[in-house]
Formats: sequence, C-alpha cells, structure tokens
Amino acid sequence: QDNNKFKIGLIIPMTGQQASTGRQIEAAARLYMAQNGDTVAGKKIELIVKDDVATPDVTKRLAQELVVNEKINVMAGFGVTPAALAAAPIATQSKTPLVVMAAATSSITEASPYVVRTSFTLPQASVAMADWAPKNGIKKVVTLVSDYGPGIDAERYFKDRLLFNGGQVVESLRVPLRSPDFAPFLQKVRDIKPDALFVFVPSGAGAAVMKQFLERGMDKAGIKLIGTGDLTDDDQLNDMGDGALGVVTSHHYSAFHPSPMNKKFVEAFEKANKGMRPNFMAVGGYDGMRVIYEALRATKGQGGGEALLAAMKGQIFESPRGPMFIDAQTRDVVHNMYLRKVERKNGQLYNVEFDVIKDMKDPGKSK
Amino acid sequence: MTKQVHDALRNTSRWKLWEPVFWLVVLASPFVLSSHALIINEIAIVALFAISLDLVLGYSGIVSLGHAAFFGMGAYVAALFAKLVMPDPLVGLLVAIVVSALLGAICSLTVLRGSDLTRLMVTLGVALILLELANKLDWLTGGADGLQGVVMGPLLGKFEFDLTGQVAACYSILVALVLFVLARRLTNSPFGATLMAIRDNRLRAMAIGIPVSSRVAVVYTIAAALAGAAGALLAQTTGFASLDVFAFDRSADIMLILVIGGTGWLYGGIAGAIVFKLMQDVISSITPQYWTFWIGLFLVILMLVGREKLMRPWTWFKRSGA
Amino acid sequence: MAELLKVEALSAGYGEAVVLNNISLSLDEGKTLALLGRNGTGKTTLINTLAGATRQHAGSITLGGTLLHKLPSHERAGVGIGWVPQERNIFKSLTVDENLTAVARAGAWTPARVYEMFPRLAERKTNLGTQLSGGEQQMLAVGRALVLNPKLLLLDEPLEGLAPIIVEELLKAIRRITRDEGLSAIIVEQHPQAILAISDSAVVLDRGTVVHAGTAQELREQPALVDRLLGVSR
Amino acid sequence: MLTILFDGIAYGMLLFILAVGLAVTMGLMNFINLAHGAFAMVGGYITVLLMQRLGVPFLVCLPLAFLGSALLGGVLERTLYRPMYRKPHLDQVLFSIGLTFMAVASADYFIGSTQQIMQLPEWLKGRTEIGDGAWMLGMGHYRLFIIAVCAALTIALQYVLAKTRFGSMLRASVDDQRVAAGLGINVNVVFLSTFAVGSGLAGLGGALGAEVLGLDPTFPLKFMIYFLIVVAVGGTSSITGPLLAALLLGIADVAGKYYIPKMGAFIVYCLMIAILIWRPQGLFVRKGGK
Amino acid sequence: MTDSVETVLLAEGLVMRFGGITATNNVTLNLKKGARHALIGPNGAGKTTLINLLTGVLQPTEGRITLLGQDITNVAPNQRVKRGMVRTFQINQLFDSLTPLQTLALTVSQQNGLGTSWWKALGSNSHVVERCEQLLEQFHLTEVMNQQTKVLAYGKRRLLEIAIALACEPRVLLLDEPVAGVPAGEREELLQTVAALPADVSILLIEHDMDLVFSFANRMTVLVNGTVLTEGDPEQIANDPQVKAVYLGHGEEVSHG
Ligand SMILES: Nc1ncnc2c1ncn2[C@@H]1O[C@H](COP(=O)(O)OP(=O)(O)OP(=O)(O)O)[C@@H](O)[C@H]1O
Ligand SMILES: Nc1ncnc2c1ncn2[C@@H]1O[C@H](COP(=O)(O)OP(=O)(O)OP(=O)(O)O)[C@@H](O)[C@H]1O
Ligand SMILES: [Mg+2]
Ligand SMILES: [Mg+2]
Repeated sequence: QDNNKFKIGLIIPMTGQQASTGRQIEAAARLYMAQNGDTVAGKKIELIVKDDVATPDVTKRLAQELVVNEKINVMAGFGVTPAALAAAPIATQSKTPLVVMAAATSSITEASPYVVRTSFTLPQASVAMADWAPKNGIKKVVTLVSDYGPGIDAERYFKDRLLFNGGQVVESLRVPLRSPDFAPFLQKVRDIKPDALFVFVPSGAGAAVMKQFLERGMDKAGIKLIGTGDLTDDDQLNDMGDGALGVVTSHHYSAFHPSPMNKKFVEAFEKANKGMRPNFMAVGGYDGMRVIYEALRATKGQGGGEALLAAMKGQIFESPRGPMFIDAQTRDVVHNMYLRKVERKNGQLYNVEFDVIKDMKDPGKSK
Repeated sequence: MTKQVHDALRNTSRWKLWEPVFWLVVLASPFVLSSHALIINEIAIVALFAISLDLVLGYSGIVSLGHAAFFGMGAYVAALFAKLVMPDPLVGLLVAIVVSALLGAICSLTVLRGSDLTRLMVTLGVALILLELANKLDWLTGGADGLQGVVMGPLLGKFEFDLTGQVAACYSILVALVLFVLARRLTNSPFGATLMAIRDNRLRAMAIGIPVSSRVAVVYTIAAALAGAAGALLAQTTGFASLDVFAFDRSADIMLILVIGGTGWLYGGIAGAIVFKLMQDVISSITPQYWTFWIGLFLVILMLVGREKLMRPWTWFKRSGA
Repeated sequence: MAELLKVEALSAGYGEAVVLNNISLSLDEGKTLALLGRNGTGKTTLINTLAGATRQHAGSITLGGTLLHKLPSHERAGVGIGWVPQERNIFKSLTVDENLTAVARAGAWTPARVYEMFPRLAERKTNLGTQLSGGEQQMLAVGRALVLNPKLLLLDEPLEGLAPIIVEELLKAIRRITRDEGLSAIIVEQHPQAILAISDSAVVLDRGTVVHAGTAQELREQPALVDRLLGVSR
Repeated sequence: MLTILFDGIAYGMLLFILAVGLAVTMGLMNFINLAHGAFAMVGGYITVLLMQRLGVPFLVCLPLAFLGSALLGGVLERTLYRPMYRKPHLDQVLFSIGLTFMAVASADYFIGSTQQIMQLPEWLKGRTEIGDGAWMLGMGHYRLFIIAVCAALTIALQYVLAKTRFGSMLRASVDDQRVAAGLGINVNVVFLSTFAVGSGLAGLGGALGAEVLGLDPTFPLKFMIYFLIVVAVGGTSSITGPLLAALLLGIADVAGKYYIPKMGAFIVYCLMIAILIWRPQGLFVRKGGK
Repeated sequence: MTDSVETVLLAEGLVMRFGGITATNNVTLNLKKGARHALIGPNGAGKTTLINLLTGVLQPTEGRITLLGQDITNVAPNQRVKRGMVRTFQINQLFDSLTPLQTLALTVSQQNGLGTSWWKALGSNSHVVERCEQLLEQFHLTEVMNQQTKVLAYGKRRLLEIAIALACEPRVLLLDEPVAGVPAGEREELLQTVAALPADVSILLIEHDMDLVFSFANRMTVLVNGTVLTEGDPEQIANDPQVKAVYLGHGEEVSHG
C-alpha cells in the first residue's frame, strides 16, 4: 500500500533455546541500519521482527502472514534449518527473496530459487578443518556431533574429507540434542584414544563439552580438541576460562579478525549492546542487511522480488569477516575459512586466526 | 413429572441458541477477516486438538502430557501420504485419523493404571520416543530437517490451498466442526456419562458395572483420532511436517490452552485456543523478546483469581464467601 | 465447681449463610454436656466453631478465662480443646502411631495410654490411617483428641459405626475420664438415651438456636419430651 | 567400566539434588510446583553472579544459593502460593508454569540470554585415577564432591522427615488442613517452612548443577522433564525413592550412552515407561500400598 | 430356612492377608435366595473386607466365590455387577460433579446395556427416564435431582448411595452400614425401602445398630477376627454368650429404644 516503504520481515527465534541467535541477529541488523541510515533509493526501510521460537510451522505462518498482510519485500533471519526450509515454499510462491542469516545446513539454498545465504555452511567449516588436521599430525579422529541436520552435515563432510586427506575417523558419535551430560560419550572417546576429537554442537553446549573434556583429563591423555567455530562461540568464549586456550577451530568469522572494518564493527556492536560481543550469527545478520540494502540500491527501489534477487546474486564486498561474495549460481555464500586458536589478547579470550583457506564455496554444492 | 425428568436430562444435550450463531460467525471469519485467515486456521487446528485432549482429560480424568504423540502421528502420516501415495487432502485426512486411532488404541494400554503423575510421565515418554523415532528414521521423515517436498492437491479437486490461507482456514474449520459435533454427541450420551462417572469415582463406576478399562481405552482411541486429525490438518495446510509436532512444548501448550478455557466443556478448548493464540500473536508482535513474561503473568492471575471470577468483572470488588 | 466453658450470643455459618443464631451455653469443669438435635440443625457447626474450623460471625467463647474466639484454630488446642470431627478425618498418609504422635502434647494422656484403652489400635500401630476399618478409625479419632490432653473434649457422633460392646466401653471411659480427671466433654449423638445416661446437662438445638437447655436427668426421665424436642414421631 | 559406573552415580546424584526439592513440595505437600526449575535457576544465578562479579568463593556461594532461593520461596509462598494449595492440580500446574514463564523472561531481561559459565575453584577441577584397564576408576573431583553433598543431604532429609515429628505434622497438614489446624498444628508455619526448604534445595541443586548442565534462562523448562521423571519413577512418598530412582536412571543413562550410543535418547524414556507400567505408583512406595 | 432353598452366593475358605495382617481367615458364607442375612462383628473383624472380596475390589489370597452356580473368583468387578451382585459402600462413593438425576440415569442406562450407546443422548430412552423418576421419588431425591452431588446434605448423599445400588437391579445386594449417619428416626424407613425389595432378592446387611439388625434379619453370621464365630437365626445369636462377650456386651444397647 505504502509505496515509499521497503519492508523486511525478520523471522528469528527470540525466546526459547535458540534465543541468543535471534538476539545477535537483531542487534546486528539494527546496527547496520543505524550506521547506514534507513532510507535507500528513496524508500524508507522498515524492519518487522517476529519471534518464531524456532518452530517451523510458526515460521511458515509468520512468513505467510508477512507476505500477505504486510506485503514485505524481503524476508530474512531463520535461526534453524527446518524453519528456513518451511519458509522456502512461501518465498517461491510469492517471489520474495529469502535471506538466510543463521541456518547452516547445506541444502537450504536448494529449497527455493529465492533463497540467498549470508551466514555460512557447515560443510565449509568442517571441510576446512579436515584439510588442516592431517597436515598437523592429526590422523585418527573421533567425531562427536549433535544428532540433527547440521550435526550430521558436519560429521559427513568432515569424515569424507579427512579420509580423502589420508586421515581416518575411527568412531562417529551422535549425542541427543538435549543431552545435559556428555560424560559417557567423552569416556568412550577417551577409551578409544584418538589423536583428536572433532566436535560440532550448537553454540551453548560447546562450553559444557569443553569443560567436561578437560575434567576428564583428556588433554593430558594427549587428545586434541578441534571443531567448527560453534565450539568456541565468541559470545561465550570469555566465560569458558583458560581451559579453552589452545583449542583449534575452523570458521568464517572471529571477533578478533584483524581488519579495520571488523574493529569498527565490533566496537560499534559492543557499544550498542552493553558490551555483548558479536559472534558469527551477528555477522550473518549484518551482512544480510548489507546484501538487501545494496540490492535495493541497485534496483533503484523499483524492482520486485525477481529484480531484488538478481541484484543480490553476485554481490562482492568486504564484510567484517573478510572478503565474501554471493555465488550467482548457488546463491550461497563464498568466503574465507580461517583456522583459529584460542588465545588471550588484551586480557580477553579470542579466536586468533592463524591460517586461511581462501574463497571457499560450499562443498555441499559441488556434488 | 416424567417430562420434567426427561427435560432435565436432555437439557445439557440440547443445542443452545448461541451455539449455531457462534459456529456461523466462525465459518464466516475467514472471509470477513481475510487477512487473518492464517491465524484462524491455526486456531481451528489447535481448538480441535484441545477438544481431543478434553475428551481424555476433562471428561475421563486421564491426564496426558504427551498428547502431541497423536497430533504428530497424524501430521506425519498425512504429509507422507500426500508425498508418497496421493495428494488428495480428504483421503489423507482419513488415513491419518485411522493410523492415529490405531496408535491411540495401543497406547491406551499404558494409561489404564497408576496415578496422575504416572500417566503424565508415561504419556510424555511415549511422545518423546516417537520424536526420537521420527528423528532416527530420517530416510522416511527427513529427520531433524523436517519432511519437505509435500505437495497438497486441491481440496475436492477444486480449491487450491492459497497463500492467504482462506481455503485452509475453511477446510480446518469445517473438519473441526464435524468432529466437534461428533464429540458433542458422544459426551452427551450414556457413554459420555459413564466416562464422567469414571473420572469422578473409579471405584464406584466399577461397582455399578462399568467396564472401566475398556471405556478408557475406547475414549483414548477416539481422542487420539481427533488429535491425529488436528495434526493432519496442520501438515496439510502448511505442506510439511517437522519433528516439533511431537515436542513436549506442544503437549504442554495444549494442556495450558485447555485449562485456560476450562476442562470438561467442549467449548473450553475452543475458548482457550482463541484466547491463547490471539494473546500470543498480539503480545509477541509487540515484544518479541519478552512476550512469555506477559503470558506467564496472565496464567498466574487467571489461576489466582479464578476463571469464573475473571470473566465477571462486576464481582471483583464484592467480598467473597468463605 | 468452676465454670470451664462459656458461650455467649454465638452466631456462625458458612459464607453468607448463617447456620447458628445467638447460642449461649456454659459448662463446668468435669461435667458432660449432651448436644442433641435433628439432622442439619447445626450441631456439627457448633462443635466446629468451638474448634475454630468454622467462621464465627458474632458472640464470644471463653474457655477457663481465655477468650477462645480470638485465637486461630491451631492455638486452641494449646488452651485445651480436643476435637473429634464428625467425619473422623484420620490423616490418611500417616500410620496410626504417627496420627497420635503428630499432634500429641505433654500430659497424662500418652499414645501408650490410648493403646491401653483401645487394644485394637495397638495391633494396628504401623498401618496407614486409610487401612483401618471404619470403627478403628473412630477409635483413633477419639484417641487423637485425648493425646492433646485437653480440658474440653468435643465429640461429634463418636459412637457412629462402633460395635455395641465398644460403645458401652467408650461411654464408660468417658464417664470415668470426666469424673476422675476433671475433663469436660460435649457429646453429639443420634441416640439420645445412650449419652443422656452419662451426661450431666443437655442442650437441644433446632434450626440453629437452643430450644431446650437443662439437666440430663430431666430428659432421661421424660422420653416423651425428648421425642418431641427431636421431632421423632412414633 | 568402573568409571562409567562412577559417572552414572554422579549424574544420578545430580539429578537427585535437582529433583529432591520437587519431591518435597510435590510428594509431601501435594502441590505440583512446575516452577521448581525456576528456583533452581535462581540458585544457579546467585552462585554464578556472586562468583563472577564479586569473586565470592564457591563454597560460600552454595549456602547463599540455598538461603536466597529459600527466602524467595518463602516470600512467594506467603504471597502467591498459599491460595493455590486448595485448587485442583491442573490449576496448580498452570499457575506454576505461568510463574516459570515469568521467571524465564525476567532472567532473560536482567541477565541476558547467553549461557553462564562457572569457574570452579582449582581443588574441584582435577581428577583422580585408580587401577588399570577395564577396572580403571577415574573420578572427577567435582563429581566426587556432588556425591558427597548429596549423600549428606539425603541422610539429613530422611532423618527430618521420618524420624522427627515435623514430618508427621507436615503430612497431617497436607492430608487435611482444617482438621490438622483444629488439632493444634500450625499449618501455615509448617507449609511455609517446608516450601522454603524445598525451594532452597532447588536453589542448591541449581548451584551445584550449573557447572555440569549449563545455565541460561531456559533452564527451568529445559530440565523440567528430568525432574519429573525422577519424582515419578521414585514415587512421591519418601526421599529414598527419588534417590534410588535418580541413581538408577543416571547409571542406566550413562551406561546406555556409553555402550550403545545409537540408542542414546531412547534409553531413559523406555526405562521410565517400563518401570511405570510395571509399578504404576513408582518404584518405591511407602509400605502398605496406596 | 431349609437347605432345599437355592444358594445364590457361596464363599468358600476366603483368606485375605494384608502383609502380616490376616483380615479374613478361611471365611465360608452361604447366602440363600431371598435371604435377609446380617453380618455382624466387632470393629475390624473383616466385614468390609469380606464385601470387598465378594465384589472383586480385592482379590482373595485363597478361596473360591460362586455366584448363581458359577465360579466368579477371577471375574472382574463390573462383570459381577452384570451378573446381579451389587453393593453399597460404608463411606459414600458418589460421582461428585454429576447430579443425582444424571447419576441414576447413567446407572440405569448402563444396567440396560446402553452404556456403550454414544449417538443418542442420555435420557432419550423412555424406560430409563421412568425408572429414574421412580427411584428419585422412592428415595426423596426429587427436589434435589438437579443439584451437584457434592453440595448435597449428608443424609441425601447417603440416600443416593443406596439408590444407586438399587438402580442396578440387584439379585444379590450387599449393604455396608447403610444407615450410618442417618438420624435415628429415618433409619427404619430407609431399611424398609430395602426390605421391600422383591422376595427373591438376597440381601447381606452389615450394621452395628442392633435394633435394626434384629428387626431386619432372618439369618445372622458373626465374624470375629476374620473368622466366622457362629451362624444362626436372630434368636440364637441374641442369646449366644460368646457373641455377647465379644460383640453385644451386656445388652443395654440391644434393648434401649
Ligand atoms: N460446608 C458447608 N457449607 C454450607 N452449608 C453447610 C456446610 N456444612 C453444613 N452446612 C449447612 O449447615 C446446616 C447445619 O449443618 P450441621 O452439619 O451443623 O448439622 P448437624 O446438626 O451436625 O447435622 P447431622 O446430624 O447431619 O450431623 C445444614 O443445613 C447444612 O446444610
Ligand atoms: N489395605 C489394608 N491394609 C492393611 N490392613 C487392612 C487393610 N484394609 C483393612 N485392613 C485391616 O483389616 C481388618 C478388617 O477390616 P474391615 O474394614 O474389614 O473391618 P470391618 O469388619 O468392616 O470393621 P468396622 O465394623 O469397623 O467397619 C482391620 O483390622 C483393618 O485394619
Ligand atoms: Mg453433624
Ligand atoms: Mg466396615
């Protein structure tokens, strides 16, 4: 109705188990708007935030309502894979671009031609680790992942790549998503005595795994702890204490990424949010907003969903994470994968990058 | 005199004037409030689910914290049926009802004995086991990513499920209405009366010759069928099914909804569904982060003050009896 | 003899409904009062009001100089009220022994003495309250009031459901306790003759008011008057 | 082998500490208090915040967590819970869920939604290993500590409830408030103190459990199922019942996950259903049946 | 009463143990067709337990129960009702949230095999309505028929308790202290209603009010400590010194009026 508005429906989990994902994304999106103004190509940008509690049928209804009633131009957010998958058909049906800012299962971009992703994919992170590990004396690995989509993705891609690189996954453990105690699984790992334990658990549970890993004296038994960046989530890293020192992970973003742009981003983010440190969810939200803004700018505020989508594809830009671009074919993010080690810098714990695999595409798409 | 007795007995089962009016309003709502058809659809589904729970909880006194087991079963069966066999919604609905009823019949064995707490936990356990099963059978159910790729055919071969959700809402309301009428007859029949007898006093119910276990099993099966229908409606109108149809939260929410509206009264579930869903929708769009606080506050006040009293504001300032 | 209980202009009821109206009565130490009346005339309500379990609307109750009506229910036991509720209300998740010890107060009556009086209970010491027979529950209810070591026993239909021989013994026991130990008692009963035999005075209630008050002696001698007061037609 | 047994016991004890307060309010007071987890969360936050922000030693935090949540429990009992005692169980469920929702949202508002992580003192961090091979026993010090606290607690509680008059008075008040008061039991005080102790125990459980289970605002909802399982399987009429149930479940869960990791999530639920169908009143009921 | 009269209910060698307590010990009871049989005995003698065994609320540790010639020891409680054995409870067991009318209507419906009918409304069957009306009148419950049972006065609740049993059209009726709590004046009337049941209905009565027992029964069994002390007609029992010693006492109670 209102021709001068450009509406973005941000559907994220704001309550429940995944709440912190939603918080980071919302904060980042608002930060982007504060930094870049809320008028682009003559249109006033309006952000409509909806809480879907990470429940897919709610996500779908909210998406549908936003499309039908609010006539949104873009939908964005999506904390978990099923939620993104549930909303995908709505995007197709209504020809609305859907920007995934968090969910990381590889297949999401294939669910609809209108999906664009600015977060990352788990295969990217796990393959990066599987490339690095054998070169650094880690041949025999046990994987431990949460028993759900992203976890299984991580397990599969890590295993295949490691095998390809001459390593070996001797045992694959899947823990229930809500397991409060990792003791039995870790004990099993200890009894197997691999070179390293590769972990993927949703951020939050990572701290528990790390703690119990140390408590069990596994580091002293010569087992290394490696994983994707969720394990040493920037948001919580500081609270994990010195036990986290030296843990090696692979990910696309670290709050310590040494670029002027990132410094500025982290500073502004912490200032706007009572000292909360941005994590990879935040950067996904921030870049997502960037992609939307630029698409709007490129279409001069005139085009519909198709035009916006076309303008999103192929965007190349510098993100706080480093250089990234949206692959025009897969609509998925292509960016650097960093290998990082937890270190103490300026009195705080950070993931310090020490190696990089440049411009990695989603390995899930090459098959 | 005989007439008095007769009338007194039939009084509860007679349709009151407001009932058809209510249903007409409900049926008209997707058209009048067309921009809210989606939430209307969801309310209709939840109301049907609540009615199902009311049959076991309100009328038969069997507490269940795992009613999502049947809801989820209905949802997955309907979605899989559409995906693998044929996309017709009505046939899918029937199949889902039958399968959920079967599951209900089997599960009824677990609720025959024990205290409220035991039943609470056993039903909860069954739902969680189904959840895990659906997760593990990912080749069939799509596991944690949810079951994708469900394409629903048009209703009666004519009405496509559209983006605005009007067709979906009408479909759900009509199904809910039909099942409501069945439930209403059931609860007003001698069969229904024996259920209430079992709820009030099992010992005595047995002592007047009511086969308690078989009655409970039957009503549990019927309720499972209704819950399955609700689940099927959800799957069909959204076009997918995901693990959380079995989740604990869903079972707990439906219990909240039913108790908010009042148990042992079929309209209670409907009222609860309307109040709870609307409140959730409105408050969570105002404060997406903290809406649970206000819902919680509402529940606390509702329970402290009492449902009857809250609905009659003019009694608030009168001194209450002992 | 010193006056123990004095009730003046008492009225009480449930919520808005007034059940007792302007009741006055008094009882001396060591005496027994028979409280008679038809079903639903308010006998139980009067007993419960004395015990503090029913809301009192007006009037005063004095027990041995203490203003009883000012005290909350749970403090009345300390001042000397021992209550046997009409429906027995045995604590069902406690054993027989715990039913007694949970409420016992120091004094002449100990659980051991109750077991002496009702040997049946001694045999069932470790049973739960609900596992007792009807009559056993009645015995326990009486014993539970005694271990409070009260000055005034309130017995609401204590004979209901007891075997004739126990009834006989219990009545004797009450007589003995009041006479030898200076306890007073108010007894409600459906069988007037049974308790008039052991009572000193009697009060008849009808629709919440006192319609007759006098000695037990005079009612014992005039069965016809009792029948008339209680509205029994034969 | 032995290590798994040890871990199972420790995990069971932890479940027990978290659930025992609920066993007290639910089993003894017959009040379905689903807000139990919220009190546990309060205890957890008291500990974490005191340690993080004020540097209070862990051992001092534990009693403070107990007292803090007991105080909160006492205040809420006086103001909100008391009128709910006489209401039907379903109303209690709704009421306490409502409280839980409020607690979750408030914690989120005041403290934030991220997981709080606790740093244990050094002496609780290590691990002692005895023996070799299949019979090796590795004991985490913190787990050892949990077992010790829990054992002491059980003995104390069992003593209070079974051997003292207070236990009988409490159960009498629950059975029939009106008559209990009429027989000289100060029902309000009995309930108030029991509820406060129950909440305090929850708080203590939260303080001890935060380390292993993690602590965020969804804590009360996340672990509600576990509390309920322990209490349901153990029966609500004693303290030893939930204890044994918690141990059984803890050991079964840990051993199950170790030996058949694929069945991970099923084991506890299947075990619970099997037990409850076999013994509908819970595994350990008070002598004499219903 | 001669042996030629048909036995309807036969309990043989019933034993019931609760842990260490033997509540009934080798009890044998023979209830004849049309009997007005009283079961008396001291408190805790096992009378209620015996009824619970007969009706299937409890399963006997040992022994056999035969109803109308068929072994029912392992038959479910509701099946026993179907075969004609009905009881009342010492402590009221009512459907608190239903009205007396609904209670009776559902009982009568169940009795007439309509318990599983789920399409027709309760009370659409005219026979049920008539029978309800009859029972309401007989038990003075007409005025309160539409009130919730839980708010009724105790006396009315007691009447309803017995009315329910009669609504089951018993052939064998077991009454456990049916007049407890009913005022002296109304007891006789109540018992007369029961006594006026058809002559071929057999009744077993438990009661401590000896006036009533002796005016009602034509046969009596005395139970003591779980075992049958003696059985006989009222005359014999009243004069049995053993019964006097353990149960009746010195007779003051028997004679007062
Ligand atoms: N809880 C209650 N709420 C409302 N009214 C009540 C309540 N209890 C009793 N009444 C009413 O108060 C009146 C007196 O009852 P009460 O129980 O005192 O009589 P009673 O003389 O003890 O009778 P009975 O001989 O049956 O024991 C009755 O009319 C009864 O209906
Ligand atoms: N569930 C049980 N567990 C243990 N003992 C029980 C149980 N039920 C009954 N008893 C005991 O069995 C005995 C017989 O009880 P019953 O109720 O049959 O007595 P009764 O003859 O009906 O007595 P009354 O005349 O007092 O009602 C009693 O001593 C009682 O304590
Ligand atoms: Mg009375
Ligand atoms: Mg008895």
